[in-house]
Amino acid sequence: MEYTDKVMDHFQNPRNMGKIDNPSAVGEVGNATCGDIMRIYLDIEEDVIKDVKFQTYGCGAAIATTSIMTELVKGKKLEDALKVTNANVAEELGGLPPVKMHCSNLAADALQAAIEDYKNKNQE
Amino acid sequence: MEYTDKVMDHFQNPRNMGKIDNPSAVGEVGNATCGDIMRIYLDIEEDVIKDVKFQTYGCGAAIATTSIMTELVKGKKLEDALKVTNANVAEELGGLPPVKMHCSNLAADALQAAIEDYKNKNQE
Amino acid sequence: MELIYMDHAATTPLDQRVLEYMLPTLQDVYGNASSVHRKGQEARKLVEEARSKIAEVIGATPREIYFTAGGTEADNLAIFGVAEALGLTKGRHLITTSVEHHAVQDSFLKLQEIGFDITFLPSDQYGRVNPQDVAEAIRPDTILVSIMHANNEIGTIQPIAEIGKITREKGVYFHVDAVQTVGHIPVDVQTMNIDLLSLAAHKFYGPKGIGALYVRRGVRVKPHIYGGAQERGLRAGTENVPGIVGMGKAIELAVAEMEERGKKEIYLRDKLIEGILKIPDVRLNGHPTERLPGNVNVSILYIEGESILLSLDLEGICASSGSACTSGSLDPSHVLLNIGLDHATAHGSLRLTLGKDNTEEEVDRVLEVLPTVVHRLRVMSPIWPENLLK
Amino acid sequence: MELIYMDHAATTPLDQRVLEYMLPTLQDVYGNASSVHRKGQEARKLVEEARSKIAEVIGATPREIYFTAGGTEADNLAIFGVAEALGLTKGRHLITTSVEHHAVQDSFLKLQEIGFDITFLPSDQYGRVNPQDVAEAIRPDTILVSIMHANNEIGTIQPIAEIGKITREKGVYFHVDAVQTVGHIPVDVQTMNIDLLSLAAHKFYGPKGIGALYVRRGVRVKPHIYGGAQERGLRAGTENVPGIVGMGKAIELAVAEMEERGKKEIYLRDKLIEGILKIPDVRLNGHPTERLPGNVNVSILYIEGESILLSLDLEGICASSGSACTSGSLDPSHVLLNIGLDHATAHGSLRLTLGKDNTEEEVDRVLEVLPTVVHRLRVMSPIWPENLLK
Ligand SMILES: Cc1ncc(COP(=O)(O)O)c(C=O)c1O
Ligand SMILES: Cc1ncc(COP(=O)(O)O)c(C=O)c1O
Repeated sequence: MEYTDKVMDHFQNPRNMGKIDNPSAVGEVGNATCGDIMRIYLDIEEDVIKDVKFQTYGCGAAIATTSIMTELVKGKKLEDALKVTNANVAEELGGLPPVKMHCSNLAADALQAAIEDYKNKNQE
Repeated sequence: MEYTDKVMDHFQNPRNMGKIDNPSAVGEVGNATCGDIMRIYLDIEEDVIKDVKFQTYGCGAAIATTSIMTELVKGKKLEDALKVTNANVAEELGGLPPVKMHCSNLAADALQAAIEDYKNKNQE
Repeated sequence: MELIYMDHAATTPLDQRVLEYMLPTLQDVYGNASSVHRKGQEARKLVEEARSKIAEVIGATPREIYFTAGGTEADNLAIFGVAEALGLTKGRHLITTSVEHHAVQDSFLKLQEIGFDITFLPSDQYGRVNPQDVAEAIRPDTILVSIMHANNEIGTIQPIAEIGKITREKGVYFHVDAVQTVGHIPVDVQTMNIDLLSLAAHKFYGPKGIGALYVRRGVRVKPHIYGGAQERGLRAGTENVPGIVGMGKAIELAVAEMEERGKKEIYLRDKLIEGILKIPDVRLNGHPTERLPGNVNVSILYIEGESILLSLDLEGICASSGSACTSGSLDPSHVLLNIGLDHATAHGSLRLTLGKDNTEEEVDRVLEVLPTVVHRLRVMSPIWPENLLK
Repeated sequence: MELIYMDHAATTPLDQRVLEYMLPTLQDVYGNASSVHRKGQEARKLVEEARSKIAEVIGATPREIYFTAGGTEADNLAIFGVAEALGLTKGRHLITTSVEHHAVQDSFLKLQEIGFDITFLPSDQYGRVNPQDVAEAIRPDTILVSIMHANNEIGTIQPIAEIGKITREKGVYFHVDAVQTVGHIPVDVQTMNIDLLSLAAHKFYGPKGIGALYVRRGVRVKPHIYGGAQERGLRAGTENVPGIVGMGKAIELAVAEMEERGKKEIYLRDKLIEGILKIPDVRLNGHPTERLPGNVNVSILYIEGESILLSLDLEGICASSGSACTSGSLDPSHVLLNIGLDHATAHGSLRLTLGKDNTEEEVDRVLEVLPTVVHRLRVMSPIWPENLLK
């Protein structure tokens, strides 16, 4: 795979990898059939992402995109986090091979799912 | 072309090439469309081929087979000449590429045509 | 860091003795092998020598060997060539398996698309086809049975001689994709009753971009590439003289050294398998004994193949996987799915294929590195049992 | 005796600078370019560099270049590929000329056999096609026009840019077999409005066994060889890395040195032609000015081509002929017949094709040897006027 150095860096040294005990919210997307599963744990205080962790099953791009996505949203307000992620995870990584572009979508979806989970819980 | 040394020798140094003035008989086969024309001149005395000459238009194999054929029949009785030629001109040359086997047939045909011509003339 | 190459099923390094043998054809012997003049004839001579060597090795005669641009083209020529030669007269039914290489499988899918009737025989859990199934599938309108000698992914060797007996008895052409076996294990078109056989040089330390199809004398095949009269009209195009000459040399060396290479590879293979299976939740894919000397294929649960490859690559270890992420399609290897693996297990496959120059030290190093890599990725994985959400 | 090679249209020697550039791919860079690991990726990088070089030279983008095993396969892919992509929808009529290379001609004959409607346009006495004829032949169901850039036998250059204007206006795909021109005279798919273009490396001092097809973005083509996902699904088979890499280097050198090589070749060509035409009963075949820099083709009456070649070969001169004896079929070159030569005149054709390393001394030597050879064969020939039976 023609991955950029940045992708390989995040693959080798994923940021925020792991889980949060008693998280504010959890989001998970994908399934093993399609080959990628991403799970995002969020620790949210006053609509700000205090902490974020991820676990990913998937290829190098899947792991790197989840990693960089957590970096991009950590410390952000929820509304800003949603904007960031929809935008340019791939760009931040210095590009992704065309066949891997779906990975950055998936990372965004995982974050959205987690925030969705948070909103659902808070409505209750 | 994968010609044997013998073929190349006869191509380079054709034996009995040329014409006989006032020949006993002449035979010619082939045409320019098919790419080979062989002409045989015979000088015959008492049914023996005293001299033979040829002219050939055609590929290396055509020239070599006519040349060796003249060598094989020179000095032979007509009936023996007919036998020789039908047999193994190609063999004498150490073989011919498969696509060139028709050349040896043609050389035989040319001799036959010449002998035919002789017989026709002598019947008159 | 020393590089450890264990992807010989993908391609092998060019043997330096082969390169040396090819060099004149990359320099002074540059003629077109179809030219009348001496530059053409000196090339022709080397081409025919190579043809003879290849023929000898597989039990054929030189006139039965046709050069192609590789294994894929040889497979295409065999399958489309027979379909076209017999499709309008003898019949339109062809038989193959569900575990063939894409070069065979996709050719059959194409034939199916244009109206041929294709039977894809199932295999057992090891990837082996039952000769009895072949016998039962043959119909009066069957024109070809195509079954690979050994599988490129899982290494399983098919009972070719048994199948050849059946096809010969029933009078049906038998094509064998032997791309993974020629030069590695014995192949004999006579004793195995093979009618068409595909070869690719770069799988036995020969050059890339050259292959061959054996076509038994009298077997009817139409060309797949049209043009000049090369290869006696069956495959047009200026001869790849260096490729052909290199292929001849490579097959000669491979056969001369086959026994020795095979013994070493089997020893290393078995050591590798044994070591890898000590990692928890790992399964061996392919047949335990009827497998290529150099082939190791395992599924490592809870993690995905490409991420394993990247991790190994960072440690200098070159391997491959049947994961969708490396298959060029959206699905994981059809071979792994067709021997009964679910998608996740197929995605987690790892193939290590040994070659003549691998060493025991390299095997030891892989056995040292792999468990760490696997553990690291599992810790990251949301489907690893320890990470499952309660 | 020094060898004089004047058969560059058949194939060219591999430029030693190209060989040097290829060598790493024949040694350490042995990976399969489709492999994920570093050995694969280092090969992939070189493959993509070569693709870019080729694209740049013809005015294309890298994604429009697909590697094949040679010019013949590129031609087959273009013709069968378009026929299959559009044959069931847009139409089944295709247009070509009567002077194409066999790789094109035989592909069209095959299409004709399976029910496509092919127009073979005539040429003038020089082998040139009239663009007006192309315009008139195009119908609503026409899906492809295929016309070679320059003829491999007689060297005549077709008015490609004019034809490209017509096909573009009429919305019909335009395929150009540029095997004889790329690297020799300028080729630009943009200004010439070309949709598909065939190339072969061994005609411009690159390696044998590798070629390419340019396919304009958006042009619909189906694969001709099925299998793996290489070349973005259009051409399956393990990439011939050394071939591809050598092709890239060769095209780079050829284009950099094109002007210089061309000037020299034209000078030598014209000297050769002038000298040969001094022999009685010799005619020039092909266009007097619109011809390839290195091409000389004459018919020498009353004698046959193969015997001329053998005689020249004995003098160390390598040449070729359109005689049946060298054409691989029973008939002489269809090109020579289709420009109006009778069989005998076609049989007596001699082609001398110059390359970048030919010298004036070599030309002088050919001009010294040839008259003697011709005379010797004429004296032997029963159809030479002086030998006619009274
Ligand atoms: C079993 C099998 N068949 C066919 C092929 C195709 O060969 P190639 O890629 O050389 O065209 C391969 C290798 O890729 C193979 O392993
Ligand atoms: C005009 C033309 N087209 C196609 C080809 C075929 O190329 P190859 O023989 O490399 O397949 C050639 C050369 O042989 C050619 O001169």
